Amino acid sequence: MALKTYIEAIRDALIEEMDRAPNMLVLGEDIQEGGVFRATDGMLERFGPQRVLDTPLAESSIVGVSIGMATNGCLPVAELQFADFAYPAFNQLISEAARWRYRSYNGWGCPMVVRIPYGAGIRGAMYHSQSIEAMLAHVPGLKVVMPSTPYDAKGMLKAAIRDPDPVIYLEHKRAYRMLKEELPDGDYTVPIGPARLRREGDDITVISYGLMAHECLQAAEELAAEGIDATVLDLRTLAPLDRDAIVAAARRTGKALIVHEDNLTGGFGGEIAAIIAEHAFDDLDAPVRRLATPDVPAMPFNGALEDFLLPSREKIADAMRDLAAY
Amino acid sequence: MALKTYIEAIRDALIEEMDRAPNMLVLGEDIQEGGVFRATDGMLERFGPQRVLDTPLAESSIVGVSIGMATNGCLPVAELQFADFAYPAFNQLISEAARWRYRSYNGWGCPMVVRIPYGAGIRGAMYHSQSIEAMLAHVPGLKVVMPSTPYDAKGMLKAAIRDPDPVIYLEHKRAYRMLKEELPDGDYTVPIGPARLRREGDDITVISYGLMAHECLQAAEELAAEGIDATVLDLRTLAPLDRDAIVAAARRTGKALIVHEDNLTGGFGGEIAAIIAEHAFDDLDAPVRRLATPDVPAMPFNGALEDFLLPSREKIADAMRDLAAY
Amino acid sequence: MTTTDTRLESGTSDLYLSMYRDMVRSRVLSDRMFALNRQGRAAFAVTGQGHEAAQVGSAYALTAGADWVLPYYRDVGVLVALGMKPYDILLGLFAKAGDPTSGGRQMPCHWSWPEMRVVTRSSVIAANLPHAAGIAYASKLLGRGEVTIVYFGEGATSEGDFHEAVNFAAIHQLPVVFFCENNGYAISESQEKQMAILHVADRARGYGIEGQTVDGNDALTVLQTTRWVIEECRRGLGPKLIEAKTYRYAPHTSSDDDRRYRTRAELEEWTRKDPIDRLRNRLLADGVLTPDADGAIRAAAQREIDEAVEAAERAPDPPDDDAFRYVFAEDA
Amino acid sequence: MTTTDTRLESGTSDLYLSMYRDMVRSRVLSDRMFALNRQGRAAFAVTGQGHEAAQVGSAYALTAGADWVLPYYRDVGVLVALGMKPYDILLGLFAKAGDPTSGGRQMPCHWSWPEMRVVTRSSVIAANLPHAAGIAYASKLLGRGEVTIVYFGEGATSEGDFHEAVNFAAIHQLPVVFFCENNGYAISESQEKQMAILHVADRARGYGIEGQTVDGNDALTVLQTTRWVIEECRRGLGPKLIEAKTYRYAPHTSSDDDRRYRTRAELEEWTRKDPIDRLRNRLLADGVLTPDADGAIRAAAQREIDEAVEAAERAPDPPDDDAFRYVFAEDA
Ligand SMILES: Cc1ncc(C[n+]2csc(CCOP(=O)(O)OP(=O)(O)O)c2C)c(N)n1
Ligand SMILES: Cc1ncc(C[n+]2csc(CCOP(=O)(O)OP(=O)(O)O)c2C)c(N)n1
Ligand SMILES: [Mg+2]
Ligand SMILES: [Mg+2]
Repeated sequence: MALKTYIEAIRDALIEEMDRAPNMLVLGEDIQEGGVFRATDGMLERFGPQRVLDTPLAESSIVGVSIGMATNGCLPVAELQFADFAYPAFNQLISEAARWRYRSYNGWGCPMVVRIPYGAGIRGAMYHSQSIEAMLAHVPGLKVVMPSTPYDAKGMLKAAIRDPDPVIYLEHKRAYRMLKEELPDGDYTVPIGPARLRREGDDITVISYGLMAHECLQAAEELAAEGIDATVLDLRTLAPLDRDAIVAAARRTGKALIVHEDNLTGGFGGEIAAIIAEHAFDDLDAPVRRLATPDVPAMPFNGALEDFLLPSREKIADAMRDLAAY
Repeated sequence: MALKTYIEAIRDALIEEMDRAPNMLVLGEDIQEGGVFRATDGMLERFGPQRVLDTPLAESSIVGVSIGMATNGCLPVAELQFADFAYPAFNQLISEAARWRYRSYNGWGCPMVVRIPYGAGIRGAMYHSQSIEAMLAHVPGLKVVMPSTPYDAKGMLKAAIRDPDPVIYLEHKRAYRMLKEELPDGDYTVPIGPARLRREGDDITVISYGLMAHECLQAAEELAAEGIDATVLDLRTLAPLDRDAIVAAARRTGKALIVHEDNLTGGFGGEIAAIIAEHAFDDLDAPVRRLATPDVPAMPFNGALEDFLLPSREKIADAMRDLAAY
Repeated sequence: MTTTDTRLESGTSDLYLSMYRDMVRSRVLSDRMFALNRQGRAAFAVTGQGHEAAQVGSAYALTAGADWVLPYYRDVGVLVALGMKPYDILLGLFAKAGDPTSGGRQMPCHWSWPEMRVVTRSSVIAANLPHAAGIAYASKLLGRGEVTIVYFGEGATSEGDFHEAVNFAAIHQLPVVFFCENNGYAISESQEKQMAILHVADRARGYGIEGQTVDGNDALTVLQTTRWVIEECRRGLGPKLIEAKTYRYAPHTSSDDDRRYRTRAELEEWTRKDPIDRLRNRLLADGVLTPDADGAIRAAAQREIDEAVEAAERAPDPPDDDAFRYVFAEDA
Repeated sequence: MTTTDTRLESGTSDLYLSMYRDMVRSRVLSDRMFALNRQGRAAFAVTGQGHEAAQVGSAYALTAGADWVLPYYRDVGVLVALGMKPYDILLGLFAKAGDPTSGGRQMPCHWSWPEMRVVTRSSVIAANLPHAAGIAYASKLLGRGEVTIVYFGEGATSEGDFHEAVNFAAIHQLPVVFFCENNGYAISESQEKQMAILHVADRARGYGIEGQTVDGNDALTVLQTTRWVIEECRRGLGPKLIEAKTYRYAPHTSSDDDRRYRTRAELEEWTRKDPIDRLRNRLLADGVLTPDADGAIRAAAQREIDEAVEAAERAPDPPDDDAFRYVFAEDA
């Protein structure tokens, strides 16, 4: 066991998998110097510039060439520097990677991972703060994972790299150095798909993913002290979605709160609420609630405004109290 | 009054607005010869090649130059040839157009319309059939409209052109020649925002938009003969969303079915269901149901498979019967 | 524009006859696909009449099965030259269960053929150019000698993906050939609406690579140029851009009416430069082909396509449940 | 690379002095913004030390208020030259309510300034190049004589949007100047990772327009070249690409550590080519500037920035509700 931050967990997974698979490579902007968040620190020295590849400043082709590499026997793990800069690559992700296998009737596969740092709370302003999971999790053919702990970060990245299909791996920038955990030495994977019950309680259910799952857990601990006992479900994977776990968790308490950092309308919380409203209907004791960033076009640079808009442990706790009292 | 098809309604709106506003122009691929669907037929002769502009085959710049034109006193109405080819323009739509006003603190506006033919049922196969509204309606700063009748098509396009902000105007390809209606002569607009109750009934509520709203209405008429009386709410605008109308319609019958052509998971139906599950909870008598295309990566070319996947009047009627019987 | 004076070397006559045969087969097949659409028997058709010299000539420069091929929807001739059976192409036209290229999911002529390293493509113009660059990067990384060729029209060069792909390939000196079939139109838009240059090949200069314009209606020149370029790629001399100037005789697709934007006189003029006539006349003049042998080639092509149409049209549709297969790998 | 031997014409000394003053002010302001970040008083800084000749020189070629300007995040000098007050730039640095460029929403140096036709931009590299083309199209359509200039780094030329924008402008012969500040690095990536050509200006050839490489550390050459190019644009001779070769002295942003990818020797070498020193020496040599006057200019700049920092830091934050304003037009 060793204490690892979230970003160390990611780096360890990359390095261990590169050691395992000589056809794997990492690519992206500024990857060779370690990446702007230092996820690939030290990898150039270890694996050389062909497998630790600095790409031109061109996101569409970063994903596009990765698809080609995957098609010709490589295992590319691309990094898009910020989620906010993923839109230029949307066509490659959606029209190409996601439909590669389906449209060729299994003739071709696209084993590829695209790592994308997302999320706010670091004073990154409008274009270094966004959440983009709702759009991508809507696309059949893409797998979308959003680990919320260093343990899951490492295990799910390894699972993603070994997956035969394209996986979007969303990592929260604020988690990188904030989250630390003792990790087992050596190889392990965490499967793509299953949600994780991070806390069990009978009063209310909170469902979240990514860094917000961490905030929800903190809020739940806070409320436990007040006698409100919450179930916290961490989805971890948005696509394919663990519908059974959602329905079971909602049924257990009859009261569900969904939390995400992405803005509310059309966010992935809608899908979760819809599943509950359809499949846990008979057990519901309260309206299905959502807590999310209000519908404004991305985070202001001003710190006070960012804090005002962003869901936080405090706001989650308030929403939980409110729902518990329903 | 004159009988007009859906596409004639669109063309009339374009021509009438071009007559009104000398700074308006239409642009896109093959626009001058009338467009692949003939929406701009005859406009080159009337307005000349500067205002009826053939662009290079490059969607990102079609939207990007439109933003620039809007910034410098023009009123661009861009056409993206198929919704399936809108992804290369997503960055311009989301990062740029949608955030233009907000990020400049009202310093700049972006009065622009992007017309996008969407939808399946024309044997268009995987890349000429897609629905893309869920992603765009999620983006604060974009208005998204999806008219379902020739009357609304004309009135909402005019409202969109006169709107000070970017409007995504999604028109269903199959509606173009299928839907016909007597339209008033001369100028009228249909406001962006309000949903339209297209039928009132006390047994169940069906909520939809775009061409599917038409299918829902047909299904509702069919069921009326069986004694099941449905409310049909046609959203018409997805952003900004008429939440009150949704809640009121769901409350009225206590049973809600949401129908869209886009694939299920993460589709806009989730948002509608979530609103109902939160704000009409006390009045619900049944689970909130959704009917949508299954989660496969776009429509197969094979006609039998397309029919199998696509929601239709028959499938809607079945789902309505099922819900009514709950 | 290069128009090589290609002398028929000894031992090449079989090769040229084979090319000629494939050009004829491609034309007959294309004409038939269009006709089937006009008869209401096929929902859609997109074909390459007029492009046969560019397509077959370049494909014959490839090492089939080793080199990677990313064709576009117009490349009937490329696929025929690579050995895809008309029957298989027609299964795609009719969206039948057995369609080996997409299981009836894609529009006709959106091929995938793993055995021949023909890579799946979408309908999104230019999106497959970065794939070609990525495939070539992998070839280089894994130390393999194969070359990648990607086909597209001149309109495709307006897309950002064209730029990003060629730039990436140039930076890494990748073994990839960007092969542009310049037919002067992107649907209705003539070339000057896509670029302010006369030759697509001039685009190459912005990337520091070589561009070469060839007479795309001259199969032997196309073959020779493509061979030379591929040879250079194989020797690690980096990517090249080939522009083959040609013309399409049919409308853009079965949904298009080209009379709205092209004069019949222009079409007429190009018809006089028909690439099949040109190669036939050359082979006749050189005594490689006789009128009788030519008649036999044409009759055989007609027969082959007739039989293929009949069989393909009778093939079964996919079962409904088939629609759910292969969203993801099934063994995963 | 053009290095014009610019003789000081009579009557130009005030202009050159003014340019010099703005370059100094820009440098002092940039240094201070970085320092404020290092002191923990500003969350982020991105600045243009080293680019002053390129920025101020080109901006002085514009008709301020008439020509359209699309700067990028490094263009402190452009904004200073256009007359934006350091105080206003600093309100943006501190994300204060009164920030006229974004109301505290954008990262520092993402300016919008409608009065001066400075157009809002995102952080998404190259995305504003098509905007420049569209603005210029509107100028032409509406029959106005203004020119548009858009600034970007050499890394930006790798993006598809660069290609699509320049191509569109070339096709329509639009009055737009694509001004590349080539500092040899895109964050950590040196130029050869972005392109296989030596000069960004060579990109122009693929579009059928002219490209011009200039010594970006020579303010007078930049001024003259930009003037000439703008004049050509105004006369309807179509778009141009200018590449100003320069160097940035600071890290990419306050979040970057440039010691990971650049040698101190390289930095040292470029420091000897400092654009401000260069213009100063020239003006001193020509007797337009005296050491005393220079001292006064520098002192005044320091004072101005000191005062601006103090005032801007004390300015109020926006109220919470402000976050909801202007998602859409409010009068609509
Ligand atoms: C991204 C995208 N935009 C638009 C289209 C519609 N479209 C299909 S083919 C075509 C023209 C292509 O022209 P070109 O590249 O010259 O090839 P050609 O068909 O002439 O051989 C267009 C605009 C598309 N398929 N993809
Ligand atoms: C689309 C996009 N991708 C990545 C980034 C991250 N990024 C910010 S600046 C930069 C380098 C830009 O280099 P260059 O264009 O040469 O300008 P310079 O900063 O050197 O002046 C990168 C990669 C971004 N802002 N936008
Ligand atoms: Mg063409
Ligand atoms: Mg640079």
